[in-house]
This record gives sequence, C-alpha cells and structure tokens, in this order.
Amino acid sequence: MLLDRLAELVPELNQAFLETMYMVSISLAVAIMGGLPLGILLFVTDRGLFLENPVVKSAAGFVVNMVRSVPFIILLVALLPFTRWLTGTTIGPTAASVSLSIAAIPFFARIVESSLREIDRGVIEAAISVGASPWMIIKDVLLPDARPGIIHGITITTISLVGYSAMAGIVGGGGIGDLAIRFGYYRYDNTIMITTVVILICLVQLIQFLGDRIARLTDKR
Amino acid sequence: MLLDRLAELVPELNQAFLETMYMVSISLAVAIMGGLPLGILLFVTDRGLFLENPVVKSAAGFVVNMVRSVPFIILLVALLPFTRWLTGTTIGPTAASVSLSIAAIPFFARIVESSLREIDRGVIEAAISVGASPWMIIKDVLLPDARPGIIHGITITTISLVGYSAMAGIVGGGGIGDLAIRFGYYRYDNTIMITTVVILICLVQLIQFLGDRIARLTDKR
Amino acid sequence: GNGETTAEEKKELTIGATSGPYSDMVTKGIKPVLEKKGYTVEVVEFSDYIQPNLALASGDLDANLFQHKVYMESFAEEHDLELSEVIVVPTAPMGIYSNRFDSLDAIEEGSQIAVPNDPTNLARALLILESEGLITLASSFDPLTASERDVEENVKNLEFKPIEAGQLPRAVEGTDLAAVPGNYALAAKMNLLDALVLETMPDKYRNRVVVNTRDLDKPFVQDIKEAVESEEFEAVIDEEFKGFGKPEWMLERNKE
Amino acid sequence: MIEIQNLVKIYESGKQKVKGVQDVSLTINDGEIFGIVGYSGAGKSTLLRCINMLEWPTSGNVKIDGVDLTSLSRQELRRARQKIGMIFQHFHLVRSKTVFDNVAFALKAAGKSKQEIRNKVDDLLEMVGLQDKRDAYPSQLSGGQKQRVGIARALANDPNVLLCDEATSALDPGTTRQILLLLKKINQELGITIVLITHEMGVVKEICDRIAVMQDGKIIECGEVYELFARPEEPLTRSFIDSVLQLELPEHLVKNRRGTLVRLQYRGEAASDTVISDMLQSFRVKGNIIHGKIEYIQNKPLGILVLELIGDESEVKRAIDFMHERTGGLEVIEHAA
Amino acid sequence: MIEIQNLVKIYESGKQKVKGVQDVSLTINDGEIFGIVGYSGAGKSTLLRCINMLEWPTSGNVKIDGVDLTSLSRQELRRARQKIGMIFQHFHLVRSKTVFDNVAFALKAAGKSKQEIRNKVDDLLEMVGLQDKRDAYPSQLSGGQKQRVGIARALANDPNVLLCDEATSALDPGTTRQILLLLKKINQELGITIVLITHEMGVVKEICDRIAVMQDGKIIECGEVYELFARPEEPLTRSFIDSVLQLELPEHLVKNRRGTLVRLQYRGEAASDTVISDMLQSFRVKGNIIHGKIEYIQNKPLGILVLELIGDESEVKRAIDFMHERTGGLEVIEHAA
Ligand SMILES: Nc1ncnc2c1ncn2[C@@H]1O[C@H](COP(=O)(O)OP(=O)(O)OP(=O)(O)O)[C@@H](O)[C@H]1O
Ligand SMILES: Nc1ncnc2c1ncn2[C@@H]1O[C@H](COP(=O)(O)OP(=O)(O)OP(=O)(O)O)[C@@H](O)[C@H]1O
Ligand SMILES: [Mg+2]
Ligand SMILES: [Mg+2]
Repeated sequence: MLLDRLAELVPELNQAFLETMYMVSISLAVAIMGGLPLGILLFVTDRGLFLENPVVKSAAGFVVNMVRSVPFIILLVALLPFTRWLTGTTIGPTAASVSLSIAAIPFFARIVESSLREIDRGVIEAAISVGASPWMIIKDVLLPDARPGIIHGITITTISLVGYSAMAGIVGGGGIGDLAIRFGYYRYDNTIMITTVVILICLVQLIQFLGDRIARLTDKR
Repeated sequence: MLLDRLAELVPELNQAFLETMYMVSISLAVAIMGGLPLGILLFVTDRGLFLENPVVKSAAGFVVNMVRSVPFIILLVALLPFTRWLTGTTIGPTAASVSLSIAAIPFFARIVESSLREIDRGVIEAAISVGASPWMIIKDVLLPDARPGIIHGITITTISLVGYSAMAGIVGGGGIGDLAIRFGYYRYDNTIMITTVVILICLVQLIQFLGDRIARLTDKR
Repeated sequence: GNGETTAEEKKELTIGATSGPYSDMVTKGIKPVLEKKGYTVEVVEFSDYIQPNLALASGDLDANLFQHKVYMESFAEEHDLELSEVIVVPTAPMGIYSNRFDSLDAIEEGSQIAVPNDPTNLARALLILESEGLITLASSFDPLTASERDVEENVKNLEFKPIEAGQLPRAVEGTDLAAVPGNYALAAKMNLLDALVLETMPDKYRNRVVVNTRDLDKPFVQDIKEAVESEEFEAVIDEEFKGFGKPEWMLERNKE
Repeated sequence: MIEIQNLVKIYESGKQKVKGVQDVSLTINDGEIFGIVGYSGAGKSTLLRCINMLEWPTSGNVKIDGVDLTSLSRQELRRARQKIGMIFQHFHLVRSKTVFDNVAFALKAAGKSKQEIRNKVDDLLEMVGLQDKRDAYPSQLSGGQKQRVGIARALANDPNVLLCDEATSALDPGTTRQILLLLKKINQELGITIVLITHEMGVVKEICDRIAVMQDGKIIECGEVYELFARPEEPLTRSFIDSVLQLELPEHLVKNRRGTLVRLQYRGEAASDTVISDMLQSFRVKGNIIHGKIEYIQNKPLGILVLELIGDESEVKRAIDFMHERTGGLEVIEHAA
Repeated sequence: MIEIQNLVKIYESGKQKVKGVQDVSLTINDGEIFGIVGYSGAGKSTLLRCINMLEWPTSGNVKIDGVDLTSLSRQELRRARQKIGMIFQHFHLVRSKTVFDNVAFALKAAGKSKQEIRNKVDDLLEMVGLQDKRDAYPSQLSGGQKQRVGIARALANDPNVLLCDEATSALDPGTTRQILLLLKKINQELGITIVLITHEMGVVKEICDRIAVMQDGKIIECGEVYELFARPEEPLTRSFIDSVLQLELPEHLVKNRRGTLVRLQYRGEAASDTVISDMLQSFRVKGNIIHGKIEYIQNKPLGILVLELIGDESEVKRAIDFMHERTGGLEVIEHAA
C-alpha cells in the first residue's frame, strides 16, 4: 500500500526534484559568478592588501550586508519588479531563482572573502615582487591557493540553497523542499514528508560528498 | 506625522528588537557550543589527522548533513515535541530559538571545519612531536590558530541567524524580521517595513563591524 | 498564463491556490472538468496570501482560489487592481479550539490565544471573537490589514499570539486557545465539532474563484464557473472535503 | 640507542610513487651527536621524521632504547615523544601564540605546573637569547628568531633524544656558534643523543661524532667524522668535505709560480711533525707556504698545505723525495716552469 | 645603481614600535655582488624588502638607476619590479601550482608568450636541476628543492637586480656551490647587480665584492670584502669573520706543546713571501706548522699559521724577532714551558 502510494508519487517527486535542481543550479551559478568577484573585491581592497581602498571596501561591505539583513520574503517582494523584468514572470521556479540568487551572492561573497584571508601573505608578496598585475595575482595566486576553501564554501552555499529553495513555495516555485512543506506541513501527509526528506538528505549527502571529493583533489598542500 | 507614527511604534520596535536579540543570542550560543565541537570532530577525524577515524567522521558528517537537508519549517515541526519537552511551550521566541539553534549547529560546524582545514599541517605536527594530547592540540593549537577564521564564521552565522529569525514568525517568535513580514509584507505598512529594514541593516552592519574588528584583533599573522 | 492570446483560443489555464485544500479543490474538482472541456490546466501552489493576487494581476495566473470577498475587495483597492469574483466555493469554517477549556465561558482571564499571523485569517478569527462577545473591534477594522491591534476592548484580556496559519493545529496542544482555519483543521484530522465555537460563515467570508475583471467576459471564466457548478465538482466535495461549508448557491440548488 | 632497521618510506601521490627513504639501517648510540648530510631531496628530513613517527614508515621499524615505536599505543607514543625533542626546518610555530606560549605549550603537554612552566620557559628563552621577544608573536620575528623559539620548544622537556632538521641554517654565524655550543653542552652534560641534519659541513666538523651521507634515500657512507673527512670514499662525500677543506688555488698563483708546487696532506698525528722544518734545514731550497688549511676534527688535525719550493731543480727533487718518505700524502701539483 | 638614502622602517604593532631599519644610507654599484650580514633580527630582511618596496619605508627613499621607487605609480612600480628578482627566505611558492607553473607565473606577469614561457621555464629548471620535479607540487618538494624553485622564479625575467634573502641556507653544500657559481656567472656575464643576505661567511668570501654588517637596524661596517676580512673594526664583524678564519687551538696542543707557539698573520702579498723558509734556514730552530688556514679572497690571500718553534730559548727569541721584522702580524701565543 505504501509502495503503491510511493509509485503514484514518482512523477510528482520527479518533477519536484528537477525543479529543485533547476533552482539550485541557477542560483548557485549566479552566486558564484556574482559572489566570487564580490568576495575577491572585499578581500583585495582590505587594509594592507594590494588594492587597499577603504571607500570601495566599505561600499561593497555595506551592499553585501544590506542584502543579507533583509528577510528573505521581503527581499523576494522587493525584487518582484526586477524578477518580472528579467524573466517575464513572478511565479514558478525561474522567478524563485532570482531571489535565491540575489540572496546567495552576498552569502557566498563572505565565504570567499573568508577563504582568501587564509592565504599566506608571503605568497602574495612573492607575486607582487615579480611585478604581477592585481588581476594576475587574483587569477594565478589567490584563486588557486584558496581553491579548497572556496570549494568548501560552494558546498556550504549549495546545501544552504537546497534548504532555502524550500521557501520558493511562496511564489509557487515548487521543488522537493516545497513539496515537503506543502504536503508534510500543510496537509499532514507523512508519506510524502518522509519521502521528500529522505530525498533531500540523499541529495545533500551527495553534494557534500562531491564537494569534499573535489576539494581534496584540488588540495595540493 | 511620520515622526508621530514612529514614536508610536517605538515600544513595539523595542520589544521586537529585544526578541530578535534574545533569539539570536540563544541560538548563537547553542550553535557555538554545539557546532564548535562538532566542527572540530569533523576535522580531527578526517584522513591523515591525529584522530583519524572514518566511522566517526562519516557518522558525524551524516548527522550534520541530515539536519542541514531538512527545510527549516519541517525541522521546526519535527522538533515540536522536543521543543515542548525542553521549554514547555511550542510558540514564542523561546520555542523559536530551539529550532533556530538546531539549524545553526550543523551550519556553524561546517564553517568551523572549513576554517580548521586552513591550518598549516606543520604546526599540528610540531604539536604532535612534543607529545601533546589531542585535547591539548585542539585547545592550544587548532583553536587559537583558526580563531580569525572561526570569528568570521561566527559573524556569518550570526547574520544568517538574524535573517532566519524572521522565520520565527511561523511559531510566533516575534522579532524585527517577523514584524517586517507581518506588518510590512502582509499589511502594507511601509513605515514599519522601512523602519524595520533599516533597523535590520544597522544591526547587521554592527555585527559585521564587530566581527571584523575582533577577527582583526585576534589575527596575529 | 498567456494573457496575450485571444479569448477564443485560450485553452491553457494557470490557476493559483494556497497549499492545502484549496489547491486540492482546484486539482481534484475543477481541473478534471476543465480538461474535459479541452483545457490544459496548470495548478500553482502558494504558501502565502499576497503572491497569488499579485501573480493574478500580473497575468501570470488566469484565476486564483484562496480568498474571501472582503479580502479581495480590500486587496484590490489597496493595490489598485481590478479583480472580480467568479463563483463561491465550499469553505471550511474556522473554529476556536482548546485543550484546556470546555467552553467559551470557561476561558480564564489573560489566556493565550494563538491566531493566524496573516490578515485574511486573522480577520476571521477576530470576527468570531467579536461575535462571541470576547472582544470588540475598532471601527477602522479592515480585513486586509487586520491585526491584533484592531482589538479595542478585550474582555478577558486575551493574549494574542500570531503564528503561521498552517502551524495552528499543532499549536492547540501548547497554548490555551487556538483559532484554526478549517482547511488546516481538516488536514490535521481534527474534528470540527470539537471546536468551542465555529465560524458562522456568511458567503462574503467564503472563498471564491477570482479573476481579473478584464477577463470576466471571456469564455474560460465561464467554463471555470460551469466546472464549479458541475455535479462532478460537488461529488468531489462530498467525497474528499467533508466538513466544508457549502455556499448558498450550492445549498439552494440541492434544496430544489 | 636508536636502532633503525630496514626503514622504507614511500610517498604515494596519485599513481606516482616517490621514494623518500629506501631501506636504511642505522644505529645511533646513546650520547652521540650524529649528523646526516646529503643533497637536497635525498631523504634526510624523511628519515628524521620517521624516528619520532611523524612519518609512519612504509616498512621497517625504529627502536629507541629497545622499544619499537611502531608497536606503541597512542598514549605511549605520546609519552615517548615528550622525550624526543624536534627542531623543524620551517619552525612550525603557532601563529596566534606568543613566543612564551609557544615554548610553554611543550611543557603543558608534559603536564607541568604553571610555576614550573614559567620558570623553565624563562630559562629557555634566556638560553636562546630571546627574553626581550617573550611576548612577541611569530609574525613579528625574524627568521632566526623563529628558529630559536623552535629550539627552545624542542629542549623544553629535557629530551633524551633531540632531532634537529637544519636547526641553524636560518641563523647568523654568531648565533649558530652559540646554539652549537649549547647543543654540545647539553649533549655532554646531560648525555642527550642528538641527530642533526645540516648543510653546513662546518657544523658537522664542529660537533658531530659520526655522520651519515645520504643519496636518493639511501645511506651511502657512514662513519666517524674524522675518518670520513680524512678518507672519504664516495665522490659525494668528497664533494661535501671539499666545502670545508677545499683548496682552490687561485689561477694567478699557479701561473705566476716561481718554483714547484707541492700539496702536503696532514692526516692524524703527522701534522704535528716537523717535516717541513726538517726538509728546509736539510736541503737548499726555499719553501713558501702559499695556501693551507688545517682543521682539528675531534682534536685530530686534518689538512693540506701548498708549498712552493724554489731552488735548484735536483735539490727540489731531493727535498720532495725526502718529504715523500716522511709522509704518505704528498702530491706535486705543478713543476717549475 | 641602488641608492638608499636615510632609510627608516618602523613596525608598529599596537602601541609598541619595533625598529626594523634605522637610518641606513648605502650605495650599491651596478654589477656588484653586495652581501649583507648580521645577527638574526638585525634588520637585513627588512632592508632588502624596502629595496623593491615590499615594505614601504617609514621615511627615506630608494633610488634604482636614479628613479625613486617611492614616487612611481602602481603600474610603473610593477614594471620596475619585473626587473628586480627576489628570492625569499621562506620560498613563498603558490601551493596549488606545480613547479613549472610557479616559475611560469613570473614570465606571465611580464607578458611573455606561451612558447617563450615554456622554453624559458624549462631552461631555468634545468639550470637549478629540477627538470624531474617539473610537475610536482611544492608540498612534494624538500626544503632545498623549494628554494631552487624560488631561485628559478627570481631569475625568470632576466632581472637587472637580484635580491636574495638567504637564498642558499636551505641548500646542501654541493647545490650551494652550484647556485653560487650560477649567481657569479649571471653577475659577470649579464652584469646583474646582486644584493644577498647570508649567514654563511663562506658564501660572502666566495662571491661578494662588498659587504655591509648590520646590527640593530643600522649598518655598522661596510666595505670591500677583503678589507673587512683582513681588518675588521667592529667586534661583531670580527666574530663573524672568525667563523671562516677562526683557529681554535685544541687545548691538548697548547698543553702538550714542546716549544713556543707563534701565530703568523698572512695579509695581502706577504703570504707568498718566504719568511718561514728564511727563518728556518737562518736559525737553529725546528718549526712545526701545527695549525693554519689561508683563504684567497678576491684572489688575495688572508690567513693565519700557527708554528711551534722548538730550539734553544735565545735562538727561538731571535727567530721570532726576525719574523717580526719581516711581517707585521706575528703574535706569540705561548712561550715554551
Ligand atoms: N609529502 C610528500 N609527497 C611526495 N613526495 C615527497 C613528500 N615529502 C617529500 N617528498 C619527496 O621525498 C624526497 C625526500 O624528501 P626530504 O624532504 O626527505 O628531502 P631532504 O633530504 O630533507 O631535502 P632538503 O635538504 O632539501 O630538505 C624528495 O624527493 C621529495 O620530493
Ligand atoms: N611585521 C613585523 N612586525 C613587527 N616587528 C617586525 C616585523 N617584521 C620584523 N620585525 C622585527 O624587526 C626586526 C628586524 O627583522 P628582520 O626580519 O629584518 O631581521 P633579519 O635581519 O632578516 O633576521 P634573520 O637573519 O633572523 O632573518 C626584528 O627585531 C623583528 O622582530
Ligand atoms: Mg629537509
Ligand atoms: Mg631575515
């Protein structure tokens, strides 16, 4: 009976899973594309670094903190016009991805900044001493050396996004987490709730496993 | 007129602010007390480390990921019996703090793990070579050397908690974020919305400032 | 929803509803009938009471089902929208539940009452309490922005605890009183008859299908209306939505 | 006594295997100062790190005073390590602890009391000349200062065995000498066994009793310092010794010589002989000492003198023959033009 | 030409001020190999780091070929630095890049093409003997191998000035010699100015033209290597030179001496004189050379011989007087018992 129930759910779970993957991938991609440069900016403009610039540093820090301060749901509403302009719709996974992405950028930026801080200053000095441009130092010294830390940060961000994507339900985003909430929370359907939670656990374990694996492979220390 | 309105709001904002502080402090304290040991455990039982133990490592990793996979709202529901047992109630800021704490522990644990990974292996070796016990290595080498990273992690966690605490509204937790959602979002009260968002931004800036400050002071590199 | 296609051709509908019985009602009761009429229907679930209207207004939805008349009107006014109702559907009555007190009279001074934190549902809770003489509401009371602040006189000094509506059934155990929307009470397998008091629900507080006024004359709106009026729909209600209070038109039809 | 038996350490990185140490067997006696020299990458650090099990051997074992370290429990191994001090090539100080706390850590690890720790650390810092940097953090120290903190830490628990990985290579000659004197002193007074890796043959000469020369993970030559300096067998050993005993004759000397250049080897007691004096007084040649280097290693002289003999050709030849007879080690470099 | 004028560098850590370099003025000529020596913590690294502005001076300035580096724009400073190679005391390699990529980075910084980079890096690796470690990561290298990567990187852009902070202290004597020969070669063939910090006076002796001795952030003595070795004025300088030229007479020699011990100084051309020979042939004393060390620095000999003179007391005295007359530097250590 339980199996019947589950069999019946398969298409729905399937779709929800795809929606989750869709939202998480988009937001992760945007978070990386936006958060990485922003995190680097936060780091290199810091005191004592090669692009020291208190004004830029404070401005970037302020923007990052501002986005991080606003509760997700408010951010989501505030972003609706932008979402509409960008995706042509304000509901569904695509629309949900917009706010997820915007929320993830500053989070990831902070994590990148934190990883970069762990780099040995001596190595940066060595790069400065060969006359490398800031861009080269970033590309060929900071990023490679912080890579294991950044990959850990990506893992943390991805898993946070999986969690956050459950909130996509507010705008009808769908996904596994939303399914769990819609059925498990609102409809007291334990079968779906447990199934979805198990799927989420597996997904997160997989993400963690891959993240650890890649971090280990790229860790040349 | 606007000023009148604001003056009228002061007691309410005040209470919400205190509620936020209350929830964030409790959950932060629990996150640190729980996440720090857990993060250390994840690190020291890893391959090549001085308490290498694949079984413990996998078990701890599994538990951490499990908690992280479950959407916050489901976690909150799942924890209701525990919350009631612990606090005697399932609504209000104290009850909300329980689920916030439980959600923050594994998050912070991963951040701690990530910071510890940045420690130079040679320093750990030096500690091993003087015959220090694992406990001493943790206390006197790992924690001091990872301190700036851990403090950054605490900043990130605190700011995330401020954001998450808005969800405390689900169980009537209150707080600034909830106020923003209830009045600003549901009831279109822009005065409250803007006021609360400004308060949140200030709060987050303050947390970031303090975090950066302390991290810098403890950074002896 | 493809708002741009001409009315005659429109065969693809997107209907929004809140998570729970109302989206189930669309999926199980309305969608099959519409599909027979040749429509393809997509149901979008929301866990929120603002987005379904905004999405409707923006054309992302063709219709939604989650709100009562008073809320719809206030919302439309507040947001300067042209919304119109299509037809009222069966709605589960909100009830005040308690594990501590057997009757409203037994309620002690200063008891805690968990109420929904969204204005739609909160308004209904406040109206029940007012009708039972436990509170009086300010003249400025507006269902769109109702909050515990609208309480003028609080006879038993009830302490209001706004929490998320879906959480209310779970709060019955932990608080003195809880105002639980009927749909969630049913989902949580609570017996509506256990309530200390149930909402006496005039039609204006029953949920209804709502569309943009500009669409009101379009065939698909008519088809939605027909679907709700169909025998099949009522059969589904009787089968799967036991305890939902039927609207007047349905009751009258049955009387005939 | 440290007994190393058939020690092998292979590093596996991906598919590649790098041989760190290949089948090394070695016995280091109690109270000995044992030097390890060799090219960069020869496996010296790896060998040293296997002695206190920082690097777990791929095969073979290490016994200290008869106890096989690979067989110990974690707890026992910890206790054993407290009596094996180690000075690292790259210092490895805890960045967030002051100089004082870095040294105190070792004592805390051994469970010493606060008072004991305070006194001992202050003594140690005085010994390495860092009292005034007591509260500085590693990042505020120069390379040599860091190295000295490492030395103080290694000596903190009065170890029986001290492992030094290029302990003085970051130090100026003055400090190096101080540290070497210190090592010698603790070696003699407390009987501590010292194993030291160094690149400076001067250090070997000054304090080692025996040395091992490593190449490609193997020990290619091992013996008493004097013996090795006096009669190196392997070309590598010879090239290392040259850095101390080498005499490079400036070209212009060879070119502008007026007589015959002979190289006279001093080895063992022969050095204190009066051969040159006797020769000069027996033959009619003028002897000009143009280059020379004599080292006293373990109180025995070892060295070379280059003489220019000016005089009648036959007389010079007789003088050379005379010296040949008296000493074994005479070599004619350039005959008179 | 590197002109350092009134350079001051003060580190501020909290309220404390640490003086790294205090008012140093110095001119280093083109094509010169300039050594800097001094105790650990004397400020050598700080001074060197001020030359390419890695450390921004607190006051004073540094001109290279007449250009004041403190006045340059970021862009110009970058270009200037490409022509100032630097070898770091602690290597500072990018951990996540292979040996090849670490060296290639410097060339990329200078905007070289892929092909050029490949050829040049391979040449450089061959030069420092690391072809087989081309694709290894820094963590898989021994200390000396890392150092050699750093050297290759510093030389990559054919710099005009090379700053070396203990470039050879992690290297075995064989590799050290190779690297020194290399430095000397590039200095002579390409006219590169080299400023090097070292703790090994042997290195100074072998390749430096001039040296500066630092103490407490100041230069206390500076001059031609031979001059400084021959006539050190400061006690610190003398103590450093001792590490190369020092003759410690083993105690038993002094105790068991049969005659009078005299120390004969070789300085300049005097060394090639026949004073000992003449003395021995003029007086009835036996001369036994028991210790000695002669170094050729910049092709001029500098050294000491210790002679034991055995014979009649008055004859010995006359012999000593004779030698006194012929050379300035004679010292009687111990008279016959
Ligand atoms: N972790 C590692 N992984 C792979 N190979 C390694 C590792 N550590 C050392 N090696 C290799 O092992 C060999 C021996 O290294 P080791 O550090 O013992 O040399 P060493 O004799 O101490 O050299 P040096 O004098 O330069 O310090 C080298 O070829 C080195 O590349
Ligand atoms: N970042 C810093 N903050 C504070 N003090 C510093 C810093 N760097 C160096 N110092 C101090 O400046 C002085 C000079 O240091 P420097 O590194 O120049 O010495 P050094 O001559 O290179 O010594 P070594 O031979 O040991 O490398 C030392 O007393 C050191 O403690
Ligand atoms: Mg080594
Ligand atoms: Mg230095």
